[in-house]
Amino acid sequence: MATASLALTEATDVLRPGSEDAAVEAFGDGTNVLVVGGGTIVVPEMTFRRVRPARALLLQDAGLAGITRDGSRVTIGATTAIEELVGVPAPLGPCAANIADLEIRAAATVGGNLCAGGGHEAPRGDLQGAFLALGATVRSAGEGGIREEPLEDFLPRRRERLALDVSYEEPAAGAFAGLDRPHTHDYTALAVSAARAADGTVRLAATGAGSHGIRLPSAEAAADDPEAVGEAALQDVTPHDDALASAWYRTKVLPVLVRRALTELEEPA
Amino acid sequence: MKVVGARIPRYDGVAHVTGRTTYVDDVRIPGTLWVKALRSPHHHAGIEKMDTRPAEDMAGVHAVITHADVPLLEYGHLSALGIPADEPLLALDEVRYKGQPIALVAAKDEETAAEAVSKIAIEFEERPALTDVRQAFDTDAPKIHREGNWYTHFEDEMDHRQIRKGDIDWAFEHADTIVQGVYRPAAIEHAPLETQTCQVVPEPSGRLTIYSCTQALYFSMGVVAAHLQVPLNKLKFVGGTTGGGFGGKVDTATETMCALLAQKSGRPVKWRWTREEEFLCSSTRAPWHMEIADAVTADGWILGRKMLTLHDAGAYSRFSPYGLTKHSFHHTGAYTIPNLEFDGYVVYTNRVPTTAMRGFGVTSVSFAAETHMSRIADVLGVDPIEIRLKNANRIGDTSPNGIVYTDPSTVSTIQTIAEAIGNELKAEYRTMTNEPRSGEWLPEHLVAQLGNPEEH
Amino acid sequence: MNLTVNGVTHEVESSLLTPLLDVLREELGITGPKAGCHQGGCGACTVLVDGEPRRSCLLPVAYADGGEITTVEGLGSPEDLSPIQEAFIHHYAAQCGFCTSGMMLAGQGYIARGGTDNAAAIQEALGGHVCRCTGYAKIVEAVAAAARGDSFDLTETAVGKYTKMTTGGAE
Amino acid sequence: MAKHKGRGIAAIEYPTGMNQNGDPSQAWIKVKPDGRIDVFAGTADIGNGSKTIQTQIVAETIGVPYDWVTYDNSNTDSSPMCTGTFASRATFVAGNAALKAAQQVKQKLLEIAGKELEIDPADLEIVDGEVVAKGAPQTKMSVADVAGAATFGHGELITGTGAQLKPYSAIIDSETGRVDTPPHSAISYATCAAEVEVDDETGEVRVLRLQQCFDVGRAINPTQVEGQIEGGAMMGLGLGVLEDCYPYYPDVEHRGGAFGSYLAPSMEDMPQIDTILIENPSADGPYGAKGIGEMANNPQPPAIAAAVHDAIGVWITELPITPERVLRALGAKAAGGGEPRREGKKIVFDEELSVNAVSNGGMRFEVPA
Repeated sequence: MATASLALTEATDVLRPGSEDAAVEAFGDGTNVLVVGGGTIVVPEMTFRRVRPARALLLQDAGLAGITRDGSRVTIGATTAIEELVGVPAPLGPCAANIADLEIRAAATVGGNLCAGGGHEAPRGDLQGAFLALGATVRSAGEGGIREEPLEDFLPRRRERLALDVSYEEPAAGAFAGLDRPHTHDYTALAVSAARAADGTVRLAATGAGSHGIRLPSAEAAADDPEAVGEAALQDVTPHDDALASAWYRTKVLPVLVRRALTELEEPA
Repeated sequence: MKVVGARIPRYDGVAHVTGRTTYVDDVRIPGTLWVKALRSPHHHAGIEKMDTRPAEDMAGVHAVITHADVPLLEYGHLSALGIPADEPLLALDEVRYKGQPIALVAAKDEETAAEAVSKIAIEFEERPALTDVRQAFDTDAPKIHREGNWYTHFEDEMDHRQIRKGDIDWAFEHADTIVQGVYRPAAIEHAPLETQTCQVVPEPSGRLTIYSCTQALYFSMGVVAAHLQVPLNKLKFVGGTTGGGFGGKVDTATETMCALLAQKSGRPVKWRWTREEEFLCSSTRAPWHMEIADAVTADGWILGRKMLTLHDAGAYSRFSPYGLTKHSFHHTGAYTIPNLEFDGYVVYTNRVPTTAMRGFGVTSVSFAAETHMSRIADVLGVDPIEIRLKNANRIGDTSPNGIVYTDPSTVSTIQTIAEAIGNELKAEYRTMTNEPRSGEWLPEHLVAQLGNPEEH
Repeated sequence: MNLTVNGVTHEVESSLLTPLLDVLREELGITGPKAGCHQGGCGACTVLVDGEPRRSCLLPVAYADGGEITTVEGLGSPEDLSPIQEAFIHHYAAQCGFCTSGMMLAGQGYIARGGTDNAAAIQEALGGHVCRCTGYAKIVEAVAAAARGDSFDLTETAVGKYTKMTTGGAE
Repeated sequence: MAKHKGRGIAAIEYPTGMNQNGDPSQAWIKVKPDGRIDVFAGTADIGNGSKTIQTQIVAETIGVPYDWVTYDNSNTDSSPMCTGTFASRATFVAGNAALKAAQQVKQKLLEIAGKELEIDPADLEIVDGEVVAKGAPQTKMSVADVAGAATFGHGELITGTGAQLKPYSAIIDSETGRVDTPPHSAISYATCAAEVEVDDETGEVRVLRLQQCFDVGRAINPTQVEGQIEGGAMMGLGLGVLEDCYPYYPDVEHRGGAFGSYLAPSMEDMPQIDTILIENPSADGPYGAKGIGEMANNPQPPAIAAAVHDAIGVWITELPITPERVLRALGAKAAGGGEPRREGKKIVFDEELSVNAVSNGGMRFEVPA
């Protein structure tokens, strides 16, 4: 017996590149290509016919998984499972652990999370905040070929690019503060990541305070002033209403999470 | 006795843990068509034009139904009790909530059915929506039903349910304090793990076999028979095994429409709601608006209660008049309050119709009455457990509608919890029983309400 | 593509992007995994893929090609129940039964990873699975009992961990 | 950051069976030639366990082992009418129908056995599948043999039918709401104590413990009753602090269409749940049982609301008690507001929520001074 998804996907040209080069070539300029990392976001989109791709690119065999270290530089391949990050130091590890549950983290990929579009009912892309705090760069393919750029520059164009890997310098310290509600369900209403680089630079970023992860430069500038830093963060965001929380609530709580993240950064639990 | 009282495992336990239990979605019938619905995208709108031919003309589409295909378009959940129906099975010329079904397609697979739905040509004229029950009575409020924004068919064609007991004016005159508050519990989705699912097979005999996840086989069979205008022996409901219900599967949400599609197409049909349909289009527990003013004495007796309830029924009445009546019967909670003035309205809004859910009609008032009781204890500075024991219903006390309590346990359940949480009760509260009131527990104001437990 | 489901290898004709859940239920007729949401939100469709619990509604079948799948049908039969199935009966961990298959497979995966009877760890491991009937308490007790290796009396159910009766009870 | 703990209690009552009654349930039973018992009823099992409960009632009533009884509720051709599984009626109303059918079967078994043993049926009883002469236990005959004798000797089919109905008789006086007969089958009672922890910076409320006492009348299956009560407790927790179809009620936008955006309680929300059962039998329920399935989710929300007040000193009377509502209430309190208006002997809470504050005069709630 046929089901919706059977009928739909029969009409889709499915590509299964066996290497990074093949994936880059198959992606081309990204026109009409649906990228399937772990599938946890796009499979339901296809099931419910919100996405009707002409071509789909399955990345599982493209050799993009794995975490490598070169001195203090960490590089994480795009199809590395989010679950692989759970044990790494803050902010990345605790941020990863806060995403969905074990079964979804084991299937979902880092690249999929970085490229996630804004959810229509709740935020997506939890890792974006943690990687922004780490000052990460993303290597991606698409129009104009392969390039590496800061995550901040990549995020507005993430829907048009094929992420290959993400890299960052291991921080001297890191922290993560997220809302604890709802427990274990798919989405985080609001979270703040913080990291102090080896040179002492403090970076702060939020998830759930905009259509994608957002750096908090005003808060970073006030990082030494615990009284002011929380409120300063509000200058950097445009909170919104969704099914999980109102803009009002996000505005009230973002300063709290910023302070908590900074406190943890100074005095690791 | 050996079997009653024993911890016997579930009758269907082995089937459950081996995956052998057959839910409706697990029934396999070759040649089954899939069903998809055209639902209203608007909270409130008139239907100006509709043309289903583009869907009917699609390859793989076997049947399309609209209101015109339903022998009896309106049959209410409470029609069997003589309560007027107000909800068409499929929208006629107006949609009153987002998600309301307008037309259905049965096609060779789900994808084709979904595409056919998108090809139905339809034009709406959007109308202002009413969403706040508190504004429903205003002259400038959007009108949801021709007869108005609230249900008007209680006994003697009363437009609300009311309770009058004792002498409410006496209670408020003699009160030391009047405590007033507003309570608003939310709409809740039943969210059973099994979404609404139905399969219907047209049999060679002309009967229809209806595989249903209903919580109420015969109730749902009655609803389908009424819409189809057929005797019960034309239908066979197969079910009895439901993947969670909590009240939501008392609504006969899929069976009639699938029966009509099976009849029209001559093929087995299947409709499995998506989780999103279940969340956004299925009925919910009602949101309620309750205002309470209690006349109380300084030492914690509740002399009287005045209460207004606005039951947010959503777009259609379904079981709401029943739920409001049940609510009114229990609006004093586990306590005896001798003087009462209750007014309750079933109010329509442009949201999905609400229906029965676990604790129907009473969950709301349990929250209101108990939170109010905690507040009264707080403002009076009396112990929240003692005030409850003092006012607890006892054998021989009477309910809001005059029924004598014969076997209450309010006193014993409160005492049990007091002990469990380590709250040491004063002797007079520790020795209190469920037995009829006497002595200090029978003050003058409670004498008149007493009934005789032997009567019932 | 081929899938080995509960020890039996099947050629699969569904297209590569079809969710594993739909291949199991619709193509292979294996109905133990339930379509509770098709959104990854409930866990009723969880199966073991090469021993690891996965939401089958989220997994393109291409990603399971050549893999070993265990569904509830593969845990044990009515005549030969596995310990976790016995635990779910003895601890009354199934009511309507719709979430049960996913819960047991997540529990089985947890135990296979070396999980203990620690309640918090079980709540974390099974935390994404929704049950609307039981309130979860007896599910946690059942997984803990299976993790401990308890043996189970299937003629009666266990007294709840935090339950007491003040009067009456079994005579 | 400060976390505050609090405790609150609530006591409730709840009726068994449809309000105003008029909700029949029926069952019929046949006996196989070897004495095994087949029960047919139209009662859906929605997880509540009615298949088990009715099977227990039948086995107990006839006097045969539980595993002699099969139960079939699978279709409306073979099963008689049942109004349905709702209104906490399956154990009480449908259970009574099964009980009555079983009593008929027992009586017929005793009559056949009486003929076979040449003893007055009134002097016989059925124990563990054997018909035994009262006071002379050595005189006995297995139910299997009785059924065989009925089938092959007497040419009889042993059956029983049972129907439970309180007629739809509660006429409601439209002025006073008075009714002339009890509009329910029984009433049950419960008390719940909730312990919560509130984060006063994020507004998050965590329920730590629920201690609950339910009068169940009679626990026909104590484990299943606990299951109902524990499941109800989590649903009540959802009502109290998590679930809302309309997060911006009365606005209808931003509804959650998935388990990630509609907050059904998850396993990690589970508090410690202590259950204490009281058996205060109902006069006419099967073996004294009362229906408690629905009320299981009623006492937690008010107990949680009282516990939140105990923790942080604010009353939140809109459910669920979301972090936003907590912060708004704390903010109002910090700004010197949030206190009730006092006027003479009146103490008026929540005026901003009242119909008086929102309606254009179409509806008012007037309270005597």
